[in-house]
Amino acid sequence: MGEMFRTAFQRPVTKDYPFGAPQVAERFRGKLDIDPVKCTGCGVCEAVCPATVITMIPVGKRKVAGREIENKRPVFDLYTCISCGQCVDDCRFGALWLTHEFELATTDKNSLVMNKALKVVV
Amino acid sequence: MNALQIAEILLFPGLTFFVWLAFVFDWLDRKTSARMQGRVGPLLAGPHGILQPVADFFKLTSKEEIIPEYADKFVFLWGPPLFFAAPAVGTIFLPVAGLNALVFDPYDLLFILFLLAFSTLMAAMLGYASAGRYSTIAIGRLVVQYTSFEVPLIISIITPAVLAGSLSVEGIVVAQSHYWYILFAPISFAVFIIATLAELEKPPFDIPSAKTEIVAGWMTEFSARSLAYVKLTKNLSYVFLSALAVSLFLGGPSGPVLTQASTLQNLLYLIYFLVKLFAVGFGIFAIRTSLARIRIEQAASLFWTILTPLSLLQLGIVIFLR
Amino acid sequence: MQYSPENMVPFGPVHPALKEPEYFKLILEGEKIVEVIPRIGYVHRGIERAAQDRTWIKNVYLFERICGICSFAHSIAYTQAIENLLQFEIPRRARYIRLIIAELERIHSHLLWLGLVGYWTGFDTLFMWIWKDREHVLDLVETITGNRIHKSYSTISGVRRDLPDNIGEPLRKEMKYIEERSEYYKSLVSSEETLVIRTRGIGRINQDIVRKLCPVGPLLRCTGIARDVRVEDPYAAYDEIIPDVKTSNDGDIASLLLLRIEEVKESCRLVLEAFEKIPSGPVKLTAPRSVPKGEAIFHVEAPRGELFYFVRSPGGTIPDRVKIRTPTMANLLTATEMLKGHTLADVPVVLTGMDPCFGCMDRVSIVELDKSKQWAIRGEELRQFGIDWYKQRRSKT
Amino acid sequence: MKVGGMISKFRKSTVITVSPDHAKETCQLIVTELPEFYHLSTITGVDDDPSITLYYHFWQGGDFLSVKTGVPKTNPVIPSLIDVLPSAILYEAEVKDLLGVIFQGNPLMDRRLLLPDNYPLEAPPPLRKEADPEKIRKMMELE
Repeated sequence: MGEMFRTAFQRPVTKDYPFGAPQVAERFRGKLDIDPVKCTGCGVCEAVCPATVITMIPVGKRKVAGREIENKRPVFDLYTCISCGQCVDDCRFGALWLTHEFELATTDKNSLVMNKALKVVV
Repeated sequence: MNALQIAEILLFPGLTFFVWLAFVFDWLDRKTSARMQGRVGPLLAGPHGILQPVADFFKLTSKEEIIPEYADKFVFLWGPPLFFAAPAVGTIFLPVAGLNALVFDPYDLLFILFLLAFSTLMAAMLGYASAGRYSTIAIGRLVVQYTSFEVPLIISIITPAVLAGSLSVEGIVVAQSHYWYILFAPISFAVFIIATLAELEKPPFDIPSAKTEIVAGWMTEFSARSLAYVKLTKNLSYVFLSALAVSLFLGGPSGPVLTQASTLQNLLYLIYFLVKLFAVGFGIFAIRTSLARIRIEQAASLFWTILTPLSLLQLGIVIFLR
Repeated sequence: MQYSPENMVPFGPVHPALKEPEYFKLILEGEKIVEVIPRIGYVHRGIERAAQDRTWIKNVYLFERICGICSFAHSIAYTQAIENLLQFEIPRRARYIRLIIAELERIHSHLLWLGLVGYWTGFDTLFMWIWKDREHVLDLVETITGNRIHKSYSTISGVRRDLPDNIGEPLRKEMKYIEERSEYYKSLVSSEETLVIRTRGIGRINQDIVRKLCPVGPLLRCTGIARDVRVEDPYAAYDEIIPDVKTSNDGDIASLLLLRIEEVKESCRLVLEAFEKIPSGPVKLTAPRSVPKGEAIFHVEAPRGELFYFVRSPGGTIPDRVKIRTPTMANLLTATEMLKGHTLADVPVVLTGMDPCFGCMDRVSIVELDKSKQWAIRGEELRQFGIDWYKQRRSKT
Repeated sequence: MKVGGMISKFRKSTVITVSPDHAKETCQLIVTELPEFYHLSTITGVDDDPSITLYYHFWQGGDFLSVKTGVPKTNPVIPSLIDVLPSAILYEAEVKDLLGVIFQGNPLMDRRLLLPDNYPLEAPPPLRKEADPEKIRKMMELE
C-alpha cells in the first residue's frame, strides 16, 4: 500500500513518444543506408543477407585486363529488411551502415526500395 | 409537481448532476489507478483527459449493435435502460444540496435496499439473456457473490437506521447533524465499503467479470448501445453507493454552517457533500488498485465467516448503546 | 469422466487471457476441471523445414526469431552447436559477453512472467510495476546490442561487437535497482493476502510426476530436483562463473513465484561478477562459410528450461537437419497434469505457472486426444446438463 | 551393452546405433538399468533417402546418450515408447507428422497433428526430401 502512494507521486514512466522526441539507444539498428561512392558492387552483401533484401543490378560495362565485365550495384528492398546488420559487418569497403531511423510506415511499398547505389555510376 | 421540482429532479441535484458525477468518478478512478501504477492514464480527450469517459460513451452509442442469435431479444434490448434506472432512481432519496432530499418518504431506506437487489437481478437477467457460454458461467458466480455480500450489506445499512431511529435517509442525515455515525459504527462502515466493492464488481471481487478467465463475464455479448448503458450504470451505481455511504455514515451534506442565508447554506452543504463523496471515492480507488482478484468460494467464505458476524456484533453494540 | 460435448468449455484459441493462440478443451464437472486436452499448432511456421534451404549464417537470424522472449538463448545454442562441429575455440571475452546477455535475458523473461502472474490473478498494479522495472533491463540490452528483443548479437565465431566502453556504471546501477525491487517483490508476493490465496497450493506437482513427464527448468526445480544445464553441462563462461541452483520443494505456483524471483537475483549477481572478471581480448574470429560433415548436440538453460538443438551438417554451407526442442514442449504435459482438479478460475494462473511460450513450442504440438469431432453447444444445454447432473448426483448420495 | 549395437563416441555425446526392433529395449535399459536419472530430451528424425534415421536423445549430467536407429522409408513403423517414457508421446507425434514414421501404440497416430487442417493427405510429409513446398502449396490451393 505504501509503495502505491510512493509511485503515485513519482513522475509516471510513460514516454510521450508521438509528441516528444523518440529516445533511441546509440547502437540502435534502424534503416539501412549506403554510400554509393564506396560501393564497388562486389555482391558479398547479396550473398549474406538472411532476408534476401538485396539484388544486384547490372549497371554498365567495365574493362578489366582486356575482358568486359558486368558492373553491378545493389538495390535494397527495405520492405523485407530485418535490420540485422549482417551486410554491414561483411561489407569490406564500409559502404553500408544502419541509421537510427525507424519510422518506416508508408502508403506505397516501392518508396522503401533504395536504389541510391545505381545513380552514381550511370 | 411544479416545474421547479421537476427541474430539480431532472437537472441539478437529480439525474444529470449524478450522471455528470458518474463520468467524473470514472475519470478519477482511471487517472488515480494509472498514477499509482506509474502510468499516465487518460490524457487526450479534454484537459488531462477529463472528457475521456464522455467520449467513450458517445463513441459506443454510435457503433453498430450486434445481438447474438440465441439471445432473448426483448430483454437484451430493453434490459440496459432498466438496469440504468435502478441507481438513477436511488439518487433522488439522497440529500445533496441542503439537508432535505428531493423526495421525502419515511421508509425510503427499504426502497433503496430493493434497488440494490433489483440492480443485481437486472445484471443476472442481462447476462442470462445474452446466452453466451461465458455469461452463463458468470451469472452463476454473480448470484453466488450477491447472496454472500447481501446479508452483511443489509445489516450494515440497518445500524445507522437503528442509531437514528428512522428509516429514511433524510432522517438519518438530520440526526447526524452534530456527530457522525462513523464514530459509533466504524465496523459497519468498513463492511459497507467492502460490500459496495462486491456490488460494483471491483477488484478483489471482480469475479463475475474476470477478464482473464471468462472474457468480460456477463457483459461479454453486449456491443454498442447496451454496452454504453451498462458501463454508465456501473459508474452511476459507483457514485450512488459512495453517496449512500456518505449520507449514512458521514452525515451527508451536514457540516458547520456560517451564514443564515439559505442559498449560501445550500452551497456550503453541497461543497461538504462533494468533499466527503470524493474522499470515499479515493478510498475505494486505493483499495481497488492494490488487491488481486480472489476466487468465488474464497469471496463467499470471506463474507459469510468474517463480515456477517462482524456486522451482527456491530448491530448488537449499537442496539445496546441506544 | 467420458468426454461429451455438453460439459466441455473451450479455453482459447483466441482468448484475452492468453497472449498466443493455444486451445485447451477443459472438461468440467461443475467448476472443477477433470480433463484437459491441449490442441495447439496455431503458430507453427515450419522453421525446421525453412532452415534446410538457408546457409549457416542466415539461420542465426532465423532461429533467434522463434521466440520473442528467449531469442538470445536460441542464438547462442545454435551458434555453439556449430562451433562444436567446427571444433572452434572462441575467445574467452566473447564467452563472458554471451553469459552477460544470456543472464540479462533471463532477468527480463522472469520479470515478464512475474508481471503476467499479477495480471492473471487480477492484480493489475503488480503487472504495471514489474513491467515498469523490466524496462530498465530492456534499455540496458538495447544500449549493448542495439535491439531490445532480437539481439542478433551472437554469431558463429563469437559476439559481433564488443561491450560499449561506458557500460560499467549504468550496468551496476540497474543491477542494484533490480536486486532491490526483487527483494521488495519477494516480500510483497508472500505477504499480499489476496495473491497468496490465489497461488498457494495451486497446481501442485511432485517428484514422481516429474520423473514420469520430464519437465525442464523452474518447473523441475520447484519439486526439489536441482537440475540446471548451466551447472551440469557448462557452456559460455559458466565454468568460471558458477551459478548456484535455487530449488524449493512444495511445487505449487507460490513456490514457482519465489523460485523465479530468487533466480532473478541470482542472475543480477552473475552479471555483475562476469562484468568484474571479464578478460580483455578479441570478441570475434573469422568463421568459415562451410561446416565439416558431422552432427552435434547442444543444449542451453533458456529462461524456461533446457533448450535442445541437434544440428547435422552434410559438409557444405547448408544444414542437412536442425532439430529444436523448446522447453515449453517438455513442460506442456506437466502443465496439463497440474490443471486437473482445479476450478476454471485457476486455469490462467496454472497455465502461466509453466510460463508457456507458444511461439517457441509451436513448431511442434499435440493434438486433442479425444475422438468425437465437432461440437456446438448452447448456453442452455450446458446449464441444463449442470442442473440434472447435480440432481442425479444428489439423488445418488 | 547387452544389446548388439555399435557405440561411437565423439566429444561429449555417445551414440549407440541399434536396429529398429532393439530400439525400445535399449531405451528401456537406459531408463531402468543406469543409476542416474536419465531425462529423455527429444526424438529427432532425419530423412536420409533409403531410410529415416531416428535418434532418441537422453541427457544426464554432463553428457548425452543417443540411441540411433534407421527405419526403412517404405514402411516406417517402430514400436512406441509410451509405456516406458510417457513424455515421448509429444516427440513421437511430431516425428510422425513431419516425417511420416508410425509409432505403434501411440494414441496420436490417427489424428492430424501440427500440420494445418487443409494440408493435403496425399502430399508427402514436409520434412521428407521429396516434399517440394511449391507443389504442396499448389495442392493446398486446389483443395
